[in-house]
Amino acid sequence: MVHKSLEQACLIMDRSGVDTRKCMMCGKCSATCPAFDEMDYHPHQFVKMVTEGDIESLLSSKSLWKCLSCFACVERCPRGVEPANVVEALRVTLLRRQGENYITADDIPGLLDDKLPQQAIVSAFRKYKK
Amino acid sequence: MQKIKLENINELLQSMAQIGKVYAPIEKAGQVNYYEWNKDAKLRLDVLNTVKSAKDVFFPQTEDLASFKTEGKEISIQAEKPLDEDFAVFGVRACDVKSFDILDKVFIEENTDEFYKARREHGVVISHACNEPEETCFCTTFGIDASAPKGDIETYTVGDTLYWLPVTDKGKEYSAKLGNILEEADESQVNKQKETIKAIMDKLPLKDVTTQAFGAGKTMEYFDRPEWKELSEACIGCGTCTYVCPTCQCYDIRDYDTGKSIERFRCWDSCMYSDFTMMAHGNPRKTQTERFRQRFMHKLVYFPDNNNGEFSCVGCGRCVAKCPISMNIVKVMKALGGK
Amino acid sequence: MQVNSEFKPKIVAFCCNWCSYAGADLAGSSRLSYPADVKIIKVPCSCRVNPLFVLRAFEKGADGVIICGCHPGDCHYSTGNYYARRRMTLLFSMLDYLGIEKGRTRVEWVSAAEGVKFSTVMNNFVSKIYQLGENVKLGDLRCRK
Amino acid sequence: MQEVIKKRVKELFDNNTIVRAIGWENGEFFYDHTPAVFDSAADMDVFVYDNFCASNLSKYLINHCAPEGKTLVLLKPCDTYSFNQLLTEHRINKDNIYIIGIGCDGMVDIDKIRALGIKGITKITQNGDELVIDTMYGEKKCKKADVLLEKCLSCKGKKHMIYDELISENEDEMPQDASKRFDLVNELENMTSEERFAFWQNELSKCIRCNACRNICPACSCRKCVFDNSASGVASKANADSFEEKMFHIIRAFHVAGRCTDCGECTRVCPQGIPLHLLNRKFIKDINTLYGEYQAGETADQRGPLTDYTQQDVEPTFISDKEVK
Amino acid sequence: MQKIGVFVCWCGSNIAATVDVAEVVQAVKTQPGVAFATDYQYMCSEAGQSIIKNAIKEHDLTGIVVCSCSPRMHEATFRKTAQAAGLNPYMVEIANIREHCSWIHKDKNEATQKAIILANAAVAKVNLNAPLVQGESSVTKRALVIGGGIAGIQTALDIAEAGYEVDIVEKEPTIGGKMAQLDKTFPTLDCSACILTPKMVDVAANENITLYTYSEVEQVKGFVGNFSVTIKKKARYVKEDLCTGCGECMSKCPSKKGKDEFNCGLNNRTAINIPFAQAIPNVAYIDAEQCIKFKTGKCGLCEKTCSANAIDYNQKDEIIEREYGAIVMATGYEPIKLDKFDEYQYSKHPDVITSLELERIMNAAGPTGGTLLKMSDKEHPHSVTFIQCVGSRDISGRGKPYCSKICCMYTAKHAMLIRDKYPDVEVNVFYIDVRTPGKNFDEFYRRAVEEYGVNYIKGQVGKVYEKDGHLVVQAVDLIANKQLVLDTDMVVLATAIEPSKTARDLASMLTASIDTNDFITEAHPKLRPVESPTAGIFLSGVCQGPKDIPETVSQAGAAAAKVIGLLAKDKLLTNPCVAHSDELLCNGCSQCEKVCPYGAISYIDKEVNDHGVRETRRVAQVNEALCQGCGACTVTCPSGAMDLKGFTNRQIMAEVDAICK
Repeated sequence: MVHKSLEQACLIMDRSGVDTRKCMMCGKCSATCPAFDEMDYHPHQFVKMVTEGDIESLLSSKSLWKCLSCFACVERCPRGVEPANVVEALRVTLLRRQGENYITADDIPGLLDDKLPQQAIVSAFRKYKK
Repeated sequence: MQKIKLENINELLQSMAQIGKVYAPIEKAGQVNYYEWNKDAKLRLDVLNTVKSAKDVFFPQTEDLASFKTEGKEISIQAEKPLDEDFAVFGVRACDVKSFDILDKVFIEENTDEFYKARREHGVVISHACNEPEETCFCTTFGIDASAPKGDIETYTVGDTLYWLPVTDKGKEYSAKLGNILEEADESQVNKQKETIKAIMDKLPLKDVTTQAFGAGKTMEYFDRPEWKELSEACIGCGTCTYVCPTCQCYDIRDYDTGKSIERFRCWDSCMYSDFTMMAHGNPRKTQTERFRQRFMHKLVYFPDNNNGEFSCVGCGRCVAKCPISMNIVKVMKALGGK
Repeated sequence: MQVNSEFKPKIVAFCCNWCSYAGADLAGSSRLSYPADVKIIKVPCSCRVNPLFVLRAFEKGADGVIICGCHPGDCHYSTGNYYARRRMTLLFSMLDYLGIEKGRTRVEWVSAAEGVKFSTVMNNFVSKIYQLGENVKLGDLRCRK
Repeated sequence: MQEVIKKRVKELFDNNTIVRAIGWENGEFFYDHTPAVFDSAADMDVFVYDNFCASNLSKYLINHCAPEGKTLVLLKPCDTYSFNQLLTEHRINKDNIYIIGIGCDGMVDIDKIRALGIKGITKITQNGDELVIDTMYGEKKCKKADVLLEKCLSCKGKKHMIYDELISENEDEMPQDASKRFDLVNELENMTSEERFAFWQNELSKCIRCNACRNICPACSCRKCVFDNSASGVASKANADSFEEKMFHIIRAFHVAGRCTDCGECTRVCPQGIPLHLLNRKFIKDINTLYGEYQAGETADQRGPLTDYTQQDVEPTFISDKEVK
Repeated sequence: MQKIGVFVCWCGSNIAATVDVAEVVQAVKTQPGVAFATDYQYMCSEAGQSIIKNAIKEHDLTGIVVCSCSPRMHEATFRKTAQAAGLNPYMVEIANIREHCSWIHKDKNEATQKAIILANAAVAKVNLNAPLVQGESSVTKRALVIGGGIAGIQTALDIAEAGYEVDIVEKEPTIGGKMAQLDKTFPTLDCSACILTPKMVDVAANENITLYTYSEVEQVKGFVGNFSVTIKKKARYVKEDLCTGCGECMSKCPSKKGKDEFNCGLNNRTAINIPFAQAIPNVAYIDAEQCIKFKTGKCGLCEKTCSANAIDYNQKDEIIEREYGAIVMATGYEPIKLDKFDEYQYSKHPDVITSLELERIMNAAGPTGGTLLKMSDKEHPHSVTFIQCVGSRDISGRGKPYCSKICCMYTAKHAMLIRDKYPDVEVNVFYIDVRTPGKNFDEFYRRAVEEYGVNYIKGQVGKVYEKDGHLVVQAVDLIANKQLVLDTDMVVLATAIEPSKTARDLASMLTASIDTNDFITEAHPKLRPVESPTAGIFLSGVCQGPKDIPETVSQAGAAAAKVIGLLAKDKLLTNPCVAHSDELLCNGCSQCEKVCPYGAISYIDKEVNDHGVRETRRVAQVNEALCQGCGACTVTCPSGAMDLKGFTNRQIMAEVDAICK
């Protein structure tokens, strides 16, 4: 397997405090995950992708924001890998990048719907715009 | 009598160093001992007691005696030669000056130690009066006058001036070689200083310590005294008292294998050590109490026995200050000699 | 660093009987050369090497001391090299603390099968000692006379 | 405090709990107390406990724990670590010893007071954290914290690790900032190798091999030291060459590594003022960082770091290959 | 002063081409102590050896140095040569001037100078050598096997077959161990009882074997060849010699609430009990905690029923002391506790079971009579889900970091057996990896998939929960990258195994070392896998590491062979290069004891005479039969009291000095 960016992988491992190389691909995280069906990449894939340095795909994935942070995967992982912490590190990585945010101003009109309070949209925009 | 401003003392020492090596109280890593003076050395004439006494100059802690060169199975012996050059020891306090007399009795009077004798002959003793005796001082007990030290040359510090008085022929000869770095002076300042010092000495806490109870012929009186046990109970058997003592004179002879030769040297030893005078059956003094008793009996009874009543202590107070457990000859004398 | 061309270092190598001494034998039978400055002393196990021996070597004029044992986990006596590892780590750290050049001491794990490693280790160590030059900080001057 | 202790020890003599007691007795001056063995309640009259009782009494028990009656010992908090270490090494028998843990708020270094320029001292009394010093030239004052013994500057705290009963007012006082303990070691480590060599050469060359450091040390409890044993092949009595004091002090530090409780007695008693504790403390620091925090004597029966290992210990090359400063 | 002879070998041209042997001879002749030196083409040849022998006699040599090849080649040869000439074999030192000199250097002068230094170092060492004599110790011709499972049984049978007496200590009332609880064995599917019971009967019948069941080892003293073991035989309250195993008592016993351990607690048993029909010894025991007689003083029905008069309520624990020459650890394993795996509902739902429980359910003598039934309602299940690696390969702290090794195969076996007997039952196996290294193992697993239609799904189960009265398994199929939610009737957990709880205490009694997982450490992981580093202690079965039955049996045989090899000796010769403590220098501080890997150091209070001072001191003593001579203790000893014969401090320092000259 060609490593796309070892440097990036190390950054995420550092930031999350998780050594993804400990993963033995048992899939227990994905088996446990309540948001599995919502995700394009699944928890065990996150971990594998971090190891391989495929961080960019993860950063642009929907899954990143679908994780509920319920920590079931952290609780049950037999290898102490803590996928939810990886997710959190990825989120932080994204947040720290200016101009590469998940929401851009242009996205907002499309996201608007009647049920969503406008305040939430505004605050989300503020938060993710920086 | 001559004098020199203390601020010019380095010039004096420079001239002295041209005559021969000069040993003086010099500070190194926070402690003052006698080292050979050079222009970078930190002279500490103000410090009363050096850690090791001035005996280190005449009877150094280690001294090479002979060398056995080995060439295969062949051995050739090369004896060290006694010192053959003049030197001076500067800043010696009255007590340490007195200690040289005591060491002379051991190393010169009966059997002569050529190494020691050569050093004594080549060494000029330049003494220095004590302006500020400390509470640990008890030289008066042994009839020593800290205000007027003996020596080949006596020196005094008064204010910013060092006064210089050659006494012996050796001292006068030495002074003559110095040229005119010293200027002439009268003795009035020095005499005044002597009186001040005497007044301080009268106030010292240990001034009343007396040797009356001790001396020659008292072995049986003190040998079996029960106090030895109590006094020695806390003794840890280190050699601090011995090694800082100006009058202790025991040494050991040892060999060192360099691979190419055997170097025979002597070094100070301490009767407080468990391996002192070790024999096939062990140390003849098996307990620390016996070793402790040996040291003080030697200073207070055995030495006077063999040396016309002279004690082997000069009251410098080094052991009083340095003993790790604060046991010392003063406490011993008071405990045994009646209070 | 000035390299003295006359300088012939004295290097003592303590090798455990079971792995490293055999590794040195293998280096020999494979004709893998290393400088003759290295002299090997056989000990049963790296844990037999007393810090005193290391200091003694320096005292008597050695310029480098290297200790070789079985790889951790492979000790013939199961745990000897673990103790040696701690002892030597602390000793080396202390020597460094006293201002002694670090490169003069070393521990390497060489198995009986690692003839090549033995020779490489010794070549590297000796060249390091050549760089450092004569040991003046830890020797007894009488032995240098 | 002194009187409370005296009264209690006398009681213990009177009710035959103990047959002897080890404490301190008055010296010639107000600061030169000597460790003493008291054999009866009456002996205790000369007992003293104040700012000048720095001696660690635990080592005396090696010769005083024979089974004929219990020996009482007065131990300051730091002394109890040494006691435990001696217990661990079977050098003393707790069954024959009765420990009174006594409180301590630091011991005073008379030389430090003198270094402040205060001369002719006749008496020192403590008033809160201040010392009132009577001298031949009038009353002087100083902060006690400024004149503490070196060993008290890195106090491990006022808690006793072992005791039968306590006479202490500050048992709960926490240790001082432990990070400062290694300041001097760090400072040395941050020097260049040449500077370090010069520092130690300068310090160790003062050594007169009086063995005070060794003989006072509770960890140096060998019946016969290798350096005294002519059969060992390494015996030496004097520093005949600059190498010998290094050999002696390195090996001594190594022999007590993992066993030294950092009681600081070595530095306190050195007549040449060599900071010997910096050698021991270097080992302690290395042990703490490389093998996990370890305090010798915290409890008896600990397994020392040098008689232990883990499979993942750092390699000695970690030291040899460290960047040279 | 020694009179040393130095013999420089040319080794043909191997040495002589690079080293000027004549110069070496000349150089060493000048060394103090060297009385004779010569060179010869092949010192190891018979002619060379006679040169050595003659020189020893002619020059009254007290020690010799042979400058030749590595001591690993010919040290033994030259020691024998010296011995033949009347010299103590340990007065021989080898200077390795071939492997460490001539073969690696090209410059003749350089190599010659190095050879001289190596020879000088050897001379310096021999100067300090002392004659050493190999110690002897006797061997008690009896072995002890701790544990009566298949490992212990096989080891004991093999030792007994060789004609040596052997005792088995088993903590349960019967031997048989875990294998007795199994239904079938992989990969042959033969009935476990059918192959085990004949062996158990053999044990009972073998005259050389003494069985101590319901017994535990209390204390072990001594060393290889001479162990003294205290065994506690717990009171059974049934006289073993009288009980016929008829089982009448069990049918009358009114206390029926004890959990049947043999059936993993799936059903109850009586207070007086024989664990299973083929138990050896086939003797009942009374569980005093369940027995009404013990609890209330009333009842006594069993005593009345027993026609053999075997019941004895007053029986006491019995302490037995015996001597052994060798001890075999065969303490086996237990499945781990599953209290930390709540997500699988093991402790909450009766239909979530362990694989060992399934073995009992499938077994004809088990709680369901061999019919696959749900334990909750005793109904037939239609779907069974197996979960692999429950607690194995787990570094989270909930389980064990290692692979339990046997689970993949027994799960394949279970899946196959269920599909075979009940083709209507759907079987799903959730696995991480399927590990089948072993003869016919992978074929076996593939048959489960290909012939028996077992569904193997790569992926773990996240959780098991109950919904509407049935079990639901939420899992992932990693190949399909899908989360699965399946209804199932039974869940079987392939539970990790761990060493028996008794192993740790026993290991410390035996001074056998133990790893972080409580497996007993072998003396060498590759070359001495059935020996403990402590001489005379051997390892059999899972106590050393997870293994299946064939592996266990082969290791049991290997351990037996090692024991037989030991017991066959009349005397044990001990390595004379052992540690020795100078009692006058010893502080009794116990540091050396802590680093000794062999438990060879002990302490005694001894009266010593230290140059006239007589006192009792605590001093270290080295058991020379146990000491292997590593020297760890010598460096730990600050006073230098502990030294190593043959490699003394002085000898090593003499070598150092000679090299640094």
